[in-house]
Amino acid sequence: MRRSVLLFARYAELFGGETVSVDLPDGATVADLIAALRALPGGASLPPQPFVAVAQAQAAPGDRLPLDAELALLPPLAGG
Amino acid sequence: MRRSVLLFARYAELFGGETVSVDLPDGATVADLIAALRALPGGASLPPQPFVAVAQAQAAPGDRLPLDAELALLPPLAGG
Amino acid sequence: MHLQHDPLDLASLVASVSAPDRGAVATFVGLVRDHHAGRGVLGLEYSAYGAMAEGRCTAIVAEAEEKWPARIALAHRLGGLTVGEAAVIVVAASAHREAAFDACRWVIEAVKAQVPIWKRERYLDGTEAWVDPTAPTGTMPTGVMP
Amino acid sequence: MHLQHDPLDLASLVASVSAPDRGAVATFVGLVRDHHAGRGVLGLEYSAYGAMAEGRCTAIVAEAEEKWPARIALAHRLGGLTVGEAAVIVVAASAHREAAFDACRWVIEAVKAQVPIWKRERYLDGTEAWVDPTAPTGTMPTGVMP
Repeated sequence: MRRSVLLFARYAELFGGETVSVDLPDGATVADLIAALRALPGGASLPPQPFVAVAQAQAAPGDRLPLDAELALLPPLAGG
Repeated sequence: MRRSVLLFARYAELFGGETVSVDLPDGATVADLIAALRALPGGASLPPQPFVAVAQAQAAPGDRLPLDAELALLPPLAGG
Repeated sequence: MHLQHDPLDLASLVASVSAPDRGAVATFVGLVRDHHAGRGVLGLEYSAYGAMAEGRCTAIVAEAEEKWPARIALAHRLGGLTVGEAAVIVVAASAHREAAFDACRWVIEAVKAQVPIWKRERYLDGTEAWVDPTAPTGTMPTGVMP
Repeated sequence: MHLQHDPLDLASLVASVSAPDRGAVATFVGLVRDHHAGRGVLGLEYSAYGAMAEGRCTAIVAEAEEKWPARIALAHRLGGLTVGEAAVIVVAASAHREAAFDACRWVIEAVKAQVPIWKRERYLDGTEAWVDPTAPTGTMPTGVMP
Protein backbone atom coordinates (compact mmCIF):
# COMPACT_ATOMS: atom_id res chain seq x y z
CA MET A 1 0.00 0.00 0.00
CA ARG A 2 0.98 3.63 -0.51
CA ARG A 3 2.45 5.28 2.62
CA SER A 4 3.29 8.92 3.10
CA VAL A 5 6.52 9.76 4.93
CA LEU A 6 7.25 13.09 6.59
CA LEU A 7 10.59 14.70 5.68
CA PHE A 8 12.55 17.40 7.48
CA ALA A 9 15.54 19.67 7.10
CA ARG A 10 18.21 18.20 4.82
CA TYR A 11 16.07 15.24 3.82
CA ALA A 12 13.25 17.54 2.69
CA GLU A 13 15.81 19.16 0.38
CA LEU A 14 17.12 15.77 -0.71
CA PHE A 15 13.71 14.54 -1.83
CA GLY A 16 12.41 17.95 -2.83
CA GLY A 17 9.41 18.19 -0.51
CA GLU A 18 8.06 17.87 3.02
CA THR A 19 6.54 14.46 2.34
CA VAL A 20 7.27 11.62 -0.02
CA SER A 21 5.16 8.56 -0.90
CA VAL A 22 6.37 4.98 -1.18
CA ASP A 23 4.70 1.66 -2.04
CA LEU A 24 5.10 -0.91 0.73
CA PRO A 25 3.76 -4.46 1.10
CA ASP A 26 1.51 -5.39 4.02
CA GLY A 27 3.61 -6.21 7.07
CA ALA A 28 6.49 -4.05 5.89
CA THR A 29 9.20 -3.13 8.39
CA VAL A 30 11.25 -0.01 9.00
CA ALA A 31 14.04 -1.63 6.98
CA ASP A 32 11.66 -2.08 4.04
CA LEU A 33 10.67 1.57 4.30
CA ILE A 34 14.32 2.66 4.27
CA ALA A 35 15.01 0.46 1.22
CA ALA A 36 12.04 2.00 -0.60
CA LEU A 37 13.18 5.52 0.24
CA ARG A 38 16.72 4.74 -0.86
CA ALA A 39 15.39 3.69 -4.27
CA LEU A 40 13.79 7.10 -4.85
CA PRO A 41 15.57 9.96 -6.66
CA GLY A 42 17.85 11.55 -4.04
CA GLY A 43 17.61 8.52 -1.76
CA ALA A 44 21.04 7.18 -2.61
CA SER A 45 22.74 9.67 -0.28
CA LEU A 46 20.85 8.54 2.81
CA PRO A 47 23.13 7.14 5.54
CA PRO A 48 23.18 3.35 6.10
CA GLN A 49 20.78 3.54 9.07
CA PRO A 50 18.73 6.72 8.94
CA PHE A 51 16.57 7.62 11.94
CA VAL A 52 12.95 6.58 11.28
CA ALA A 53 10.15 7.66 13.62
CA VAL A 54 6.95 5.60 13.74
CA ALA A 55 4.05 7.24 15.55
CA GLN A 56 6.55 9.89 16.74
CA ALA A 57 8.85 7.37 18.42
CA GLN A 58 12.25 6.13 17.30
CA ALA A 59 11.88 2.77 15.52
CA ALA A 60 14.32 -0.10 14.99
CA PRO A 61 14.95 -1.65 11.51
CA GLY A 62 12.95 -4.79 12.36
CA ASP A 63 9.87 -2.96 13.67
CA ARG A 64 6.70 -3.43 11.59
CA LEU A 65 4.85 -0.34 10.40
CA PRO A 66 1.33 -0.15 11.91
CA LEU A 67 -1.27 0.73 9.30
CA ASP A 68 -2.25 4.14 10.62
CA ALA A 69 1.04 5.21 12.20
CA GLU A 70 2.63 8.50 11.20
CA LEU A 71 5.96 7.79 9.48
CA ALA A 72 8.90 10.20 9.41
CA LEU A 73 12.48 10.14 8.20
CA LEU A 74 14.74 12.22 10.44
CA PRO A 75 18.17 13.68 9.66
CA PRO A 76 20.79 13.62 12.44
CA LEU A 77 19.36 15.64 15.36
CA ALA A 78 20.97 19.01 15.99
CA GLY A 79 18.92 20.62 18.75
CA GLY A 80 20.11 21.90 22.10
CA MET B 1 52.35 40.98 73.51
CA ARG B 2 48.72 42.09 73.26
CA ARG B 3 46.98 40.95 70.06
CA SER B 4 43.55 41.93 68.83
CA VAL B 5 41.39 39.21 67.30
CA LEU B 6 38.42 39.84 65.00
CA LEU B 7 35.20 38.06 65.94
CA PHE B 8 32.14 37.31 63.82
CA ALA B 9 28.60 36.01 64.05
CA ARG B 10 28.11 33.58 66.93
CA TYR B 11 31.60 34.14 68.32
CA ALA B 12 31.02 37.90 68.49
CA GLU B 13 27.99 37.12 70.67
CA LEU B 14 29.98 34.59 72.68
CA PHE B 15 32.69 37.11 73.61
CA GLY B 16 30.37 40.13 73.60
CA GLY B 17 32.07 42.21 70.90
CA GLU B 18 33.53 42.35 67.42
CA THR B 19 37.11 42.12 68.68
CA VAL B 20 38.79 40.67 71.70
CA SER B 21 42.34 41.13 73.01
CA VAL B 22 44.65 38.42 74.28
CA ASP B 23 48.20 38.40 75.66
CA LEU B 24 50.53 36.14 73.69
CA PRO B 25 54.26 35.44 74.01
CA ASP B 26 56.63 36.14 71.13
CA GLY B 27 56.59 33.26 68.66
CA ALA B 28 53.09 32.21 69.64
CA THR B 29 51.23 29.81 67.38
CA VAL B 30 47.61 29.48 66.31
CA ALA B 31 47.21 26.81 69.00
CA ASP B 32 48.46 29.29 71.62
CA LEU B 33 45.95 31.84 70.38
CA ILE B 34 43.11 29.33 70.63
CA ALA B 35 44.16 28.39 74.16
CA ALA B 36 44.21 32.06 75.18
CA LEU B 37 40.77 32.63 73.68
CA ARG B 38 39.42 29.54 75.37
CA ALA B 39 40.54 30.93 78.75
CA LEU B 40 38.46 34.10 78.29
CA PRO B 41 34.87 34.44 79.58
CA GLY B 42 32.68 32.71 77.00
CA GLY B 43 35.62 30.88 75.46
CA ALA B 44 34.85 27.53 77.04
CA SER B 45 32.17 26.78 74.45
CA LEU B 46 34.55 27.09 71.48
CA PRO B 47 34.87 23.85 69.50
CA PRO B 48 38.09 21.82 69.85
CA GLN B 49 39.60 23.21 66.64
CA PRO B 50 38.00 26.53 65.75
CA PHE B 51 38.81 28.09 62.36
CA VAL B 52 41.49 30.75 62.76
CA ALA B 53 42.40 33.08 59.91
CA VAL B 54 45.83 34.73 59.89
CA ALA B 55 46.23 37.54 57.37
CA GLN B 56 42.86 36.47 55.91
CA ALA B 57 43.98 32.91 55.19
CA GLN B 58 43.08 29.71 57.01
CA ALA B 59 45.82 28.81 59.48
CA ALA B 60 46.87 25.46 60.99
CA PRO B 61 47.38 24.99 64.75
CA GLY B 62 51.17 24.91 64.44
CA ASP B 63 51.45 28.09 62.34
CA ARG B 64 53.23 30.98 64.05
CA LEU B 65 51.46 34.34 64.22
CA PRO B 66 53.37 37.04 62.28
CA LEU B 67 53.68 40.27 64.23
CA ASP B 68 51.50 42.45 62.03
CA ALA B 69 49.09 39.85 60.67
CA GLU B 70 45.34 40.39 61.06
CA LEU B 71 43.94 37.64 63.32
CA ALA B 72 40.37 36.38 63.20
CA LEU B 73 38.36 33.62 64.85
CA LEU B 74 35.72 32.22 62.49
CA PRO B 75 32.58 30.25 63.35
CA PRO B 76 31.62 27.38 61.01
CA LEU B 77 31.09 28.87 57.54
CA ALA B 78 27.49 29.03 56.34
CA GLY B 79 27.62 30.91 53.04
CA GLY B 80 26.33 29.73 49.68
CA MET C 1 4.81 24.18 25.25
CA HIS C 2 8.57 23.66 25.12
CA LEU C 3 9.23 25.00 21.61
CA GLN C 4 8.80 28.67 20.81
CA HIS C 5 9.68 31.19 18.15
CA ASP C 6 9.81 34.09 20.63
CA PRO C 7 13.06 34.81 22.50
CA LEU C 8 13.65 32.66 25.58
CA ASP C 9 13.53 34.33 28.99
CA LEU C 10 15.74 32.79 31.66
CA ALA C 11 14.20 34.69 34.57
CA SER C 12 10.65 33.62 33.82
CA LEU C 13 11.69 29.99 33.35
CA VAL C 14 13.52 30.08 36.69
CA ALA C 15 10.46 31.62 38.33
CA SER C 16 8.21 28.93 36.81
CA VAL C 17 9.86 26.13 38.81
CA SER C 18 11.22 27.96 41.86
CA ALA C 19 9.38 27.49 45.14
CA PRO C 20 10.03 28.15 48.83
CA ASP C 21 10.99 24.52 49.40
CA ARG C 22 13.32 24.33 46.38
CA GLY C 23 16.38 26.34 47.30
CA ALA C 24 18.79 25.06 44.63
CA VAL C 25 18.30 26.10 41.02
CA ALA C 26 20.68 24.90 38.31
CA THR C 27 20.30 26.19 34.79
CA PHE C 28 21.84 25.63 31.40
CA VAL C 29 21.63 28.16 28.61
CA GLY C 30 22.86 27.30 25.12
CA LEU C 31 23.72 30.40 23.12
CA VAL C 32 24.30 30.68 19.38
CA ARG C 33 28.07 30.73 18.93
CA ASP C 34 29.97 32.81 16.42
CA HIS C 35 31.93 29.87 15.05
CA HIS C 36 31.45 26.20 14.27
CA ALA C 37 34.01 23.71 12.99
CA GLY C 38 36.37 26.58 12.34
CA ARG C 39 33.91 28.68 10.34
CA GLY C 40 32.48 32.06 11.26
CA VAL C 41 28.74 31.87 11.96
CA LEU C 42 26.36 34.76 11.33
CA GLY C 43 23.20 33.10 12.56
CA LEU C 44 21.09 30.01 12.18
CA GLU C 45 17.61 28.66 11.71
CA TYR C 46 16.10 25.93 13.89
CA SER C 47 13.31 23.75 12.53
CA ALA C 48 11.57 20.81 14.18
CA TYR C 49 9.26 17.85 13.75
CA GLY C 50 6.92 19.86 15.93
CA ALA C 51 4.55 17.32 17.43
CA MET C 52 7.25 14.75 18.12
CA ALA C 53 9.65 17.37 19.47
CA GLU C 54 7.02 18.68 21.91
CA GLY C 55 6.25 15.13 22.94
CA ARG C 56 9.89 14.23 23.50
CA CYS C 57 10.46 17.39 25.56
CA THR C 58 7.45 16.59 27.73
CA ALA C 59 8.67 13.00 28.17
CA ILE C 60 12.21 14.12 29.04
CA VAL C 61 10.93 16.55 31.67
CA ALA C 62 8.68 13.86 33.15
CA GLU C 63 11.50 11.33 33.23
CA ALA C 64 13.87 13.79 34.92
CA GLU C 65 11.24 14.72 37.50
CA GLU C 66 10.85 11.00 38.26
CA LYS C 67 14.60 10.34 38.51
CA TRP C 68 15.33 13.34 40.74
CA PRO C 69 13.40 15.28 43.41
CA ALA C 70 13.33 18.30 41.11
CA ARG C 71 11.04 20.41 38.99
CA ILE C 72 12.22 21.05 35.43
CA ALA C 73 11.60 23.86 32.96
CA LEU C 74 12.72 23.34 29.36
CA ALA C 75 12.40 25.68 26.39
CA HIS C 76 13.91 25.47 22.92
CA ARG C 77 13.85 28.22 20.34
CA LEU C 78 12.73 27.70 16.74
CA GLY C 79 13.15 29.92 13.68
CA GLY C 80 15.93 32.39 12.94
CA LEU C 81 18.47 33.28 15.64
CA THR C 82 21.49 35.54 15.60
CA VAL C 83 24.82 35.02 17.40
CA GLY C 84 24.49 35.37 21.17
CA GLU C 85 20.78 34.54 21.36
CA ALA C 86 19.61 31.73 23.65
CA ALA C 87 18.74 28.59 21.68
CA VAL C 88 17.82 26.36 24.61
CA ILE C 89 17.29 26.79 28.36
CA VAL C 90 17.01 24.08 31.01
CA VAL C 91 16.14 24.91 34.62
CA ALA C 92 16.16 22.34 37.43
CA ALA C 93 14.93 23.42 40.86
CA SER C 94 15.31 21.16 43.87
CA ALA C 95 15.80 21.21 47.61
CA HIS C 96 19.28 19.76 46.93
CA ARG C 97 21.92 21.21 44.67
CA GLU C 98 23.26 17.79 43.65
CA ALA C 99 19.83 16.85 42.28
CA ALA C 100 19.47 20.23 40.59
CA PHE C 101 22.84 19.94 38.82
CA ASP C 102 22.42 16.27 37.89
CA ALA C 103 18.90 16.73 36.55
CA CYS C 104 19.83 19.85 34.58
CA ARG C 105 22.78 18.14 32.94
CA TRP C 106 20.80 14.99 32.17
CA VAL C 107 18.02 17.00 30.53
CA ILE C 108 20.28 18.93 28.16
CA GLU C 109 22.01 15.70 27.10
CA ALA C 110 18.60 14.05 26.55
CA VAL C 111 17.39 17.01 24.50
CA LYS C 112 20.43 16.79 22.24
CA ALA C 113 20.02 13.03 21.85
CA GLN C 114 16.25 12.72 21.50
CA VAL C 115 14.45 15.84 20.33
CA PRO C 116 13.93 16.12 16.55
CA ILE C 117 15.24 19.61 15.92
CA TRP C 118 17.55 20.67 13.09
CA LYS C 119 19.87 23.59 12.65
CA ARG C 120 20.85 25.36 9.46
CA GLU C 121 23.80 27.69 9.92
CA ARG C 122 24.58 30.80 7.90
CA TYR C 123 28.27 31.54 7.58
CA LEU C 124 30.30 34.72 7.20
CA ASP C 125 31.36 33.64 3.71
CA GLY C 126 27.74 33.62 2.52
CA THR C 127 27.26 29.85 2.52
CA GLU C 128 24.75 27.87 4.57
CA ALA C 129 24.69 24.28 5.83
CA TRP C 130 22.67 21.83 7.85
CA VAL C 131 24.59 20.95 11.02
CA ASP C 132 25.29 17.24 11.48
CA PRO C 133 26.67 16.50 14.97
CA THR C 134 27.29 12.89 13.91
CA ALA C 135 29.76 13.93 11.19
CA PRO C 136 33.46 13.52 12.01
CA THR C 137 34.75 16.78 13.51
CA GLY C 138 36.81 18.84 11.15
CA THR C 139 34.85 17.78 8.10
CA MET C 140 32.71 20.27 6.27
CA PRO C 141 29.07 20.36 7.33
CA THR C 142 26.82 18.44 4.95
CA GLY C 143 24.70 20.16 2.37
CA VAL C 144 26.87 23.23 1.94
CA MET C 145 25.54 25.48 -0.75
CA PRO C 146 26.18 29.08 -1.74
CA MET D 1 32.96 42.96 44.11
CA HIS D 2 31.38 39.58 44.83
CA LEU D 3 29.45 40.51 47.98
CA GLN D 4 26.50 42.85 47.81
CA HIS D 5 23.55 44.00 49.90
CA ASP D 6 21.39 44.72 46.85
CA PRO D 7 19.31 41.90 45.31
CA LEU D 8 21.22 39.64 42.93
CA ASP D 9 20.33 39.76 39.23
CA LEU D 10 20.81 36.52 37.31
CA ALA D 11 20.41 38.06 33.86
CA SER D 12 23.08 40.70 34.37
CA LEU D 13 25.52 38.14 35.81
CA VAL D 14 24.92 35.86 32.81
CA ALA D 15 25.47 38.81 30.47
CA SER D 16 28.70 39.73 32.26
CA VAL D 17 30.44 36.49 31.21
CA SER D 18 28.60 35.53 28.03
CA ALA D 19 30.41 36.07 24.75
CA PRO D 20 29.99 35.00 21.12
CA ASP D 21 32.60 32.27 21.54
CA ARG D 22 31.14 30.92 24.82
CA GLY D 23 27.95 29.14 23.86
CA ALA D 24 27.39 27.11 27.04
CA VAL D 25 26.29 28.89 30.21
CA ALA D 26 25.69 26.93 33.42
CA THR D 27 24.34 28.74 36.45
CA PHE D 28 23.54 27.95 40.04
CA VAL D 29 21.15 30.04 42.11
CA GLY D 30 20.78 29.41 45.83
CA LEU D 31 17.44 30.68 47.15
CA VAL D 32 16.40 31.20 50.76
CA ARG D 33 14.32 28.17 51.68
CA ASP D 34 11.22 28.20 53.87
CA HIS D 35 12.47 25.43 56.13
CA HIS D 36 15.70 24.20 57.70
CA ALA D 37 16.26 21.15 59.86
CA GLY D 38 12.51 20.73 60.13
CA ARG D 39 11.78 24.29 61.24
CA GLY D 40 9.83 26.93 59.34
CA VAL D 41 12.07 29.80 58.21
CA LEU D 42 10.83 33.38 57.82
CA GLY D 43 14.05 34.92 56.61
CA LEU D 44 17.71 35.25 57.43
CA GLU D 45 20.62 37.61 57.75
CA TYR D 46 23.99 37.02 56.10
CA SER D 47 27.12 38.59 57.55
CA ALA D 48 30.72 38.22 56.44
CA TYR D 49 34.35 38.80 57.25
CA GLY D 50 34.19 41.25 54.37
CA ALA D 51 37.78 41.63 53.21
CA MET D 52 38.61 37.95 53.53
CA ALA D 53 35.32 36.90 51.89
CA GLU D 54 35.94 39.16 48.90
CA GLY D 55 39.47 37.85 48.64
CA ARG D 56 38.37 34.21 48.79
CA CYS D 57 35.69 34.81 46.13
CA THR D 58 38.25 36.42 43.83
CA ALA D 59 40.66 33.54 44.40
CA ILE D 60 37.97 30.91 43.77
CA VAL D 61 36.96 32.57 40.50
CA ALA D 62 40.60 32.78 39.40
CA GLU D 63 41.25 29.14 40.30
CA ALA D 64 38.15 27.98 38.41
CA GLU D 65 39.11 30.02 35.36
CA GLU D 66 42.53 28.36 35.46
CA LYS D 67 41.12 24.83 35.86
CA TRP D 68 38.52 25.18 33.09
CA PRO D 69 38.29 27.12 29.81
CA ALA D 70 35.47 29.19 31.30
CA ARG D 71 34.63 32.65 32.54
CA ILE D 72 33.00 32.81 35.98
CA ALA D 73 30.65 35.30 37.62
CA LEU D 74 30.02 34.95 41.35
CA ALA D 75 27.83 37.07 43.62
CA HIS D 76 26.74 36.50 47.22
CA ARG D 77 24.13 38.52 49.05
CA LEU D 78 24.68 40.06 52.50
CA GLY D 79 22.19 41.51 54.97
CA GLY D 80 18.55 40.58 55.44
CA LEU D 81 16.82 38.23 52.99
CA THR D 82 13.32 36.83 52.87
CA VAL D 83 12.23 33.38 51.72
CA GLY D 84 12.62 32.94 47.96
CA GLU D 85 15.30 35.60 47.48
CA ALA D 86 18.57 34.64 45.78
CA ALA D 87 21.41 34.29 48.29
CA VAL D 88 24.16 33.27 45.87
CA ILE D 89 24.58 33.05 42.11
CA VAL D 90 27.35 31.33 40.16
CA VAL D 91 27.59 31.61 36.37
CA ALA D 92 30.10 29.68 34.27
CA ALA D 93 30.31 30.42 30.56
CA SER D 94 32.40 28.28 28.23
CA ALA D 95 32.60 27.02 24.68
CA HIS D 96 31.88 23.56 26.14
CA ARG D 97 28.96 22.59 28.34
CA GLU D 98 30.99 20.02 30.30
CA ALA D 99 33.41 22.76 31.37
CA ALA D 100 30.55 25.12 32.16
CA PHE D 101 28.77 22.57 34.39
CA ASP D 102 31.93 21.33 36.09
CA ALA D 103 33.24 24.83 36.80
CA CYS D 104 29.86 26.04 38.09
CA ARG D 105 29.53 23.14 40.47
CA TRP D 106 33.11 23.41 41.70
CA VAL D 107 32.69 27.12 42.42
CA ILE D 108 29.55 26.74 44.55
CA GLU D 109 31.21 23.95 46.56
CA ALA D 110 34.31 26.11 47.02
CA VAL D 111 32.20 29.07 48.13
CA LYS D 112 30.49 26.95 50.78
CA ALA D 113 33.79 25.52 51.99
CA GLN D 114 36.00 28.60 51.91
CA VAL D 115 34.19 31.94 52.06
CA PRO D 116 33.72 33.39 55.57
CA ILE D 117 30.01 34.14 55.52
CA TRP D 118 27.52 33.41 58.30
CA LYS D 119 23.79 33.00 58.34
CA ARG D 120 21.36 33.81 61.12
CA GLU D 121 17.91 32.37 60.50
CA ARG D 122 14.61 33.74 61.82
CA TYR D 123 11.99 31.07 62.45
CA LEU D 124 8.22 31.03 62.33
CA ASP D 125 8.11 30.43 66.08
CA GLY D 126 9.87 33.74 66.76
CA THR D 127 13.28 32.28 67.58
CA GLU D 128 16.53 32.93 65.73
CA ALA D 129 19.74 30.91 65.38
CA TRP D 130 23.14 30.92 63.74
CA VAL D 131 23.30 28.13 61.17
CA ASP D 132 26.09 25.60 61.68
CA PRO D 133 26.44 23.27 58.66
CA THR D 134 29.00 21.23 60.62
CA ALA D 135 26.45 20.33 63.30
CA PRO D 136 24.93 16.83 63.11
CA THR D 137 21.73 17.00 61.06
CA GLY D 138 18.58 16.82 63.09
CA THR D 139 20.11 18.67 66.04
CA MET D 140 18.90 22.11 66.93
CA PRO D 141 20.88 24.97 65.42
CA THR D 142 23.37 26.47 67.86
CA GLY D 143 22.73 29.71 69.63
CA VAL D 144 18.96 29.48 69.66
CA MET D 145 17.41 32.39 71.51
CA PRO D 146 13.93 33.88 71.68
